[in-house]
Amino acid sequence: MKIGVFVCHCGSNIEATVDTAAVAAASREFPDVVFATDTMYTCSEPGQDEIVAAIKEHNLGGVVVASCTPRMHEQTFRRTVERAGLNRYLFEMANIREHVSWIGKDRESNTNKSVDLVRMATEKLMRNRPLYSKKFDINKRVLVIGGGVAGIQAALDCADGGLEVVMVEKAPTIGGKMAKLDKTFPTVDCSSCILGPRMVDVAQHPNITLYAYSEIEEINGYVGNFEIKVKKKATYVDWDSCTGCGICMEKCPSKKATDTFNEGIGKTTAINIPFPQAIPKKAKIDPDFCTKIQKGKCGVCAKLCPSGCINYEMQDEFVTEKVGAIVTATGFDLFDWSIYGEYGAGRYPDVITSLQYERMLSASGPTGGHIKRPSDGKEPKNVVFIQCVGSRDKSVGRPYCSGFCCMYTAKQAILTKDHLPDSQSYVFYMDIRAIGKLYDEFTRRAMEEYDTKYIRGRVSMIYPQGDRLLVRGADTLMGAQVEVDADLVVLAVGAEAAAGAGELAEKLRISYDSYGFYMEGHPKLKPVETNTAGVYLAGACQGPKDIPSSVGQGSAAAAKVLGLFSKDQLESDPQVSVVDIKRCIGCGKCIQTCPFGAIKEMEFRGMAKADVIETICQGCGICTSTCPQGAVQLQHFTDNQILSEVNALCRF
Amino acid sequence: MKFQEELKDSIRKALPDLDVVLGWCGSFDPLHATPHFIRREEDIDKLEISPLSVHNLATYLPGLRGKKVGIVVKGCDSRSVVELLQENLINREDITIFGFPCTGVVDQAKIKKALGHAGNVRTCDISDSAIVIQTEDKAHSLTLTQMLADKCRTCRYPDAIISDYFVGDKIGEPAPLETDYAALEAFESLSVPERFGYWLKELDRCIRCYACRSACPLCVCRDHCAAESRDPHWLSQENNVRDKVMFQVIHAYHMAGRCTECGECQRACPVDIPVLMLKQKMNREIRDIFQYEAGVDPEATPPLLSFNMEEENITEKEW
Amino acid sequence: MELVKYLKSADLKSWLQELARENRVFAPRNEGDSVIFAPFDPEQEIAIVHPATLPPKKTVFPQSEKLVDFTYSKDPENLSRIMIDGKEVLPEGTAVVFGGRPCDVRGFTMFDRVYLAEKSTDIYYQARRENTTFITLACEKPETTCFCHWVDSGPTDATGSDVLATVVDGGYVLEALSDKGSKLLTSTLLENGESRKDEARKAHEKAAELLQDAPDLSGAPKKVLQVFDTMEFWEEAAAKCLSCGACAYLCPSCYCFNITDETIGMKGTRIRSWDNCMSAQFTMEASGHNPRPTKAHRLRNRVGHKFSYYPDIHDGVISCCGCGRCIKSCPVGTDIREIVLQAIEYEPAVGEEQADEQ
Amino acid sequence: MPVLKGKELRIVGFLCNWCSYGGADTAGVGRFNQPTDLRIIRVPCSGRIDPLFVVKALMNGADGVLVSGCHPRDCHYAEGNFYARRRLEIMQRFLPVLGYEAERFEYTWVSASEGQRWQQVVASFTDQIHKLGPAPKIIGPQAADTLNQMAAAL
Repeated sequence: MKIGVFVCHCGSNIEATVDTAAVAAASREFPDVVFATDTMYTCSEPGQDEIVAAIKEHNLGGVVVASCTPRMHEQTFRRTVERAGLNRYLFEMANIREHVSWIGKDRESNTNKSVDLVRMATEKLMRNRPLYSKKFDINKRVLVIGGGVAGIQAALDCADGGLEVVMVEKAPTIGGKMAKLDKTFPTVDCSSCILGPRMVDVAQHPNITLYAYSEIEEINGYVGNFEIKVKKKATYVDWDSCTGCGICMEKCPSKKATDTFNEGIGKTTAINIPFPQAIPKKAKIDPDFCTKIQKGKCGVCAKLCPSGCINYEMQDEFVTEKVGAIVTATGFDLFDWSIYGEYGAGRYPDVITSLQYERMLSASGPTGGHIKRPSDGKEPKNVVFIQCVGSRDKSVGRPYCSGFCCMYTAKQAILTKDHLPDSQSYVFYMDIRAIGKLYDEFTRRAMEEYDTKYIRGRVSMIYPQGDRLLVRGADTLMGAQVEVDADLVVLAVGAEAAAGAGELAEKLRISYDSYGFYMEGHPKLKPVETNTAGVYLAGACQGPKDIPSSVGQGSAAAAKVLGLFSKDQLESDPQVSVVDIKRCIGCGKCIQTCPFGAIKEMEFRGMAKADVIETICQGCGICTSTCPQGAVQLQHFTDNQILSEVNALCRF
Repeated sequence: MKFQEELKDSIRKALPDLDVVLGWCGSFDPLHATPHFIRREEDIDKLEISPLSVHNLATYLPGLRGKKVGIVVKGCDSRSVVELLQENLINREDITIFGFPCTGVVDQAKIKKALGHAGNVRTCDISDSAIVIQTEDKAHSLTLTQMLADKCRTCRYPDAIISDYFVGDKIGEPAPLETDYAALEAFESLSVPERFGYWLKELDRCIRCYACRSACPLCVCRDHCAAESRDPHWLSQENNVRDKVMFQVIHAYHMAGRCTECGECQRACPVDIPVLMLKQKMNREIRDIFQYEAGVDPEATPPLLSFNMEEENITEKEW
Repeated sequence: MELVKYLKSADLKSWLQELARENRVFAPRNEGDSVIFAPFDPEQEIAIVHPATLPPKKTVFPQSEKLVDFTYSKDPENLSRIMIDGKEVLPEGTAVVFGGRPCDVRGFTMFDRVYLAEKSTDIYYQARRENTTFITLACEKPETTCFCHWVDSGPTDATGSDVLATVVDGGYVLEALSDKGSKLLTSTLLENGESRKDEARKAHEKAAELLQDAPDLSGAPKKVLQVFDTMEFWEEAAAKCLSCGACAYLCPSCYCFNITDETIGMKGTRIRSWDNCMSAQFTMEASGHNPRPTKAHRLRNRVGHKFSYYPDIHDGVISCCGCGRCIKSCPVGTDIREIVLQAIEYEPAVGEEQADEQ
Repeated sequence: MPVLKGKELRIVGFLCNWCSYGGADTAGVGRFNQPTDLRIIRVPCSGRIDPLFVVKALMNGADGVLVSGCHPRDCHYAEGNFYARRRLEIMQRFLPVLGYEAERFEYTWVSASEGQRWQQVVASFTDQIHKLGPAPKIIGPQAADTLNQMAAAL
């Protein structure tokens, strides 16, 4: 194989700490290398053209690019060599940026290490073989997990694009966090007025199948052909016949159920419809509070239900759906602020979360839109907002900024003044993060038009004084301690990964960061893709996001799915395992360990042999390291390829 | 042996339905036995069971797949049969197993050492407690228990674990003469360079005949062993101690969780390299981590072909 | 030429040490429970009481040897132009092998017919063979596995040896059998051995007396060939064979090899290493087809080669020296004598013969 | 020129593509300084890593080998690291019998987001290997060459 080596300067990113010309010179000494050069930006158009030209001029059979991580540009360069007529797998990368130039400044060591990495890459490349994709049929249905605003957007965009959509929502209604909001920033328009019609669209769209109060039990298969097992949790109400009339809810004698939709402000009935605009508008029983289910007595709802849909014996049900792509829009949860002793750790009823406050502001909320102190129902005069509760705080493991709290706090301060013109709002903040169209103007309005007092500093203590709360904090701009008598304290609680995000990620085979937010394919270039083909991300499951960003990502994910499904067939990744039937002894150890069931036993001249189903094989290589005689080899990562890399590094 | 005639009767009964029955018979001198392939009625008479019946005949089973095979097994041999069944390398319905209560087999290396030389054995009489060997000039009386193979001195499975015919009275669980892995533990107490040097020195004389592998009942790759392959190319063909050590590591690792410590690898070695110790090391670690013993349960899955989400006995490094 | 010397047992090591000044000296020593030929080390005991576990085959025919060292280099003006510089690695220096047995050394005479043939001489073998002197130890008594006298040899047969050493009371009688041998017997440690010659002669006679009658193998070449196509015969003979290579590697007369190149970067070596016909890879073709697919085919070749094909083209000489190592060290006690005798006695079934005629 | 004499030792890393290789990238993006001894071989999954690669590297002259994959339960291929964990653990425990300190080989889990953890792993593993010093090396085809040198070193 005639090999060409291109050592990239990456501007000064690499060249500053690696002598790329020396690396190129050293690689000229390697076996099979017939051309080596250093280039300024290999990934740029002239850089790529240089590769194409070199392939033609030197009749190259393979190319090594020493530059950034292959996770960045492997695809780019594979297309480049393909443009010059080479098979895309006759290409290797040596990562001399992320793994060399960016992690050390010693030019001698870096140059030496780079030479090693290039040697390794050429030795592997010498053993690379052209690989060819196979085409396979795809199922053009899409699963959207999560029915918040991001999921709704993705589902509607896909459905409008002609795809069949299956939406699975954990809660009894779609709408997510946005449905709980009263108004949205910076326009202060009504949240449910924007979202409501979209929710209705989901319910009415002929292409969308909605499973509310359901969870993902199991995911099998691969891009184009996933098989999803959905658990429909028992609602004790037959939703096919429930009309959502609400009589059951009116008459239910058990009124102590937790009102999840209202964030625990007030209680609800054991049988309930979360809120009037719920989609689907169906009742469900909270079995923990239902006297019939708990004690066998009552049965009022069953007696009164006009359509006879109450079933106290209902069990969880499982359905299987086949789809070709998955959009994950599982959103976020609020940080559990009770860890903060200085804010009372939940002991003071008049310290509430921003989302509880939001429900209080909402006309359809438990207080009918009146701001009342939970302790005594009185209207507050002084309202203190504390920002960064569970955000930007290393001590509680949440060093990141949740992004949207500054904005909603400003909005809530404005709304407070609207609701209670005599009130005075105070905001304790660390910094104001108002990056976004009209955002900074909005916070300024809160301060200037609505006279909200912004105090830059942290609150060190809240304690009760009479029927009020004394909020003590620092004003770091004044360099003084401040104390505010508060009637109500609203904590701008930060966002964290949704409960159960990790378990779902395991089922999806996608990765997540240390906080539980899902990892995108590339932080800049693949914001909605994951590293698992056919699985996309939308909304706050990837990281805290405000509504416009979530909606944007929902649309982006939908665009990705529509793009994926624009072809009738997909090309399989040819980096799959292949069995050498001459060597295979049919012991079946590979079959036993394959996580995907991609290896089957077949008969060849009366002997059992392993056989890899190419479209199912995902290319993990567990079979290859399991087979003692090396009869099954993962293409592009064969034993000999890896051994050649080992030998390139360790030569006695 | 007391039950030898009973065994012959059982074989005589079963033979019409079998292509071959594997047993042992006398060999080139009275001190040795050799595997005996009983195909015809008249072959049965040559069958001899004694402490010289050292060979693990299970080694032949995968190669006889498709045939109806009878096999006489010691307790340890039966564990290899179990392991082969477990790995689906032989079919239970094709195998007829003849078990007997085994009181141990000799280690020819120990006898050779005791005699000084074993090239001229004229007669060999084995009683319950002694082996009396007549060479051309001298009669040697050796204590049987001292001549037993190490595996017999620690044996916990003298009776076949599975059998279709069992002749004689089962021994049950005997009190081992020695504790497991004593020699291994002694070796492990040596210094790092001593251990490193030991294998270089011992394996230097390896002639790469691969008898260790060929005699192993679980080395089922046979003609496709990675040792002699260029793809994958793990080893060179050079007479190189590095490759010799590497091969033993390959063998030991491929046996991990499968090896029943029958000792055939070491017994087969024509230059007496103590290669079993490497497998014992693997096995002891497997036992410690997974509480697993190979070849006792045909339904079990070897530990390296399975996993638990939480591994109780694996503590990962903290950085 | 008729040079006879006497060496006191106590002087053996000193003598070998003298020889080691100008030669590489190999002598058998204990390694673990085995006796192997290794470079003589005065610190270690010489193990010559019994025949060695391994014959001294590797002293002339190493387990592996470098044939060629090669280096690739590139034309700096045109990296596509590759030059290869190969250098034969010819063995240098002289060697003395002490303590081989007659059968061990006679084995090399079977190599000679192949590797020193006029039309194609193996220069690597030749270089070692010509520069190696064998001081062979006459056998005093046969072991149960010994059968040198079946194959036209005997316990004191000095064919191929340069000096024959015979154990006598207090020392060794050393008889030079070649010029190379005579040249070794110049040390002042050696006494004139004429007076002890008779003792040696008697020891030789005694060893011969201990031999049992040998069967007549003169018909073996024909008979073994006759059963070539009787696979049933070979399947039974090979039933217990494990198809390892111990027999061939321990055999003083097995001379097959494999050649492989091992390259790292721009440097490589061409290696010749022992190979054996019991290995499946031995005849494996690149297509994956193997003309000797089973151990029966392979064992047939091993026995056939020694007792039929080789004698057929080499004046009737059986290429087995009767040392019996293949029997003694076989993990399953395969006995080549038994197979040859069975082949000689083999009577095809009546039906079979008729079928052949048809 | 695989290592810089006196400055570096030979450390080979096998990293799964999805988590740890990404983690090493993240460390690079974050400019988290690391020692330069380590050379990384990229494989799709820790389950692809035959523990014999580890031994091969050591016997070919590596002074240390580091394997890193996705955290348990986070494997891109669902189960690869579970198999890897068992197999690598066994090999780590086996190494001492061959005469290699168990600490010459470590396996660990680093996710694609854990750039800092990767830096920590590389720094402390490199330090661990430097404390152990160079691993024993086999010199020449015959054992005598190595054994003589080992004896001379004592």
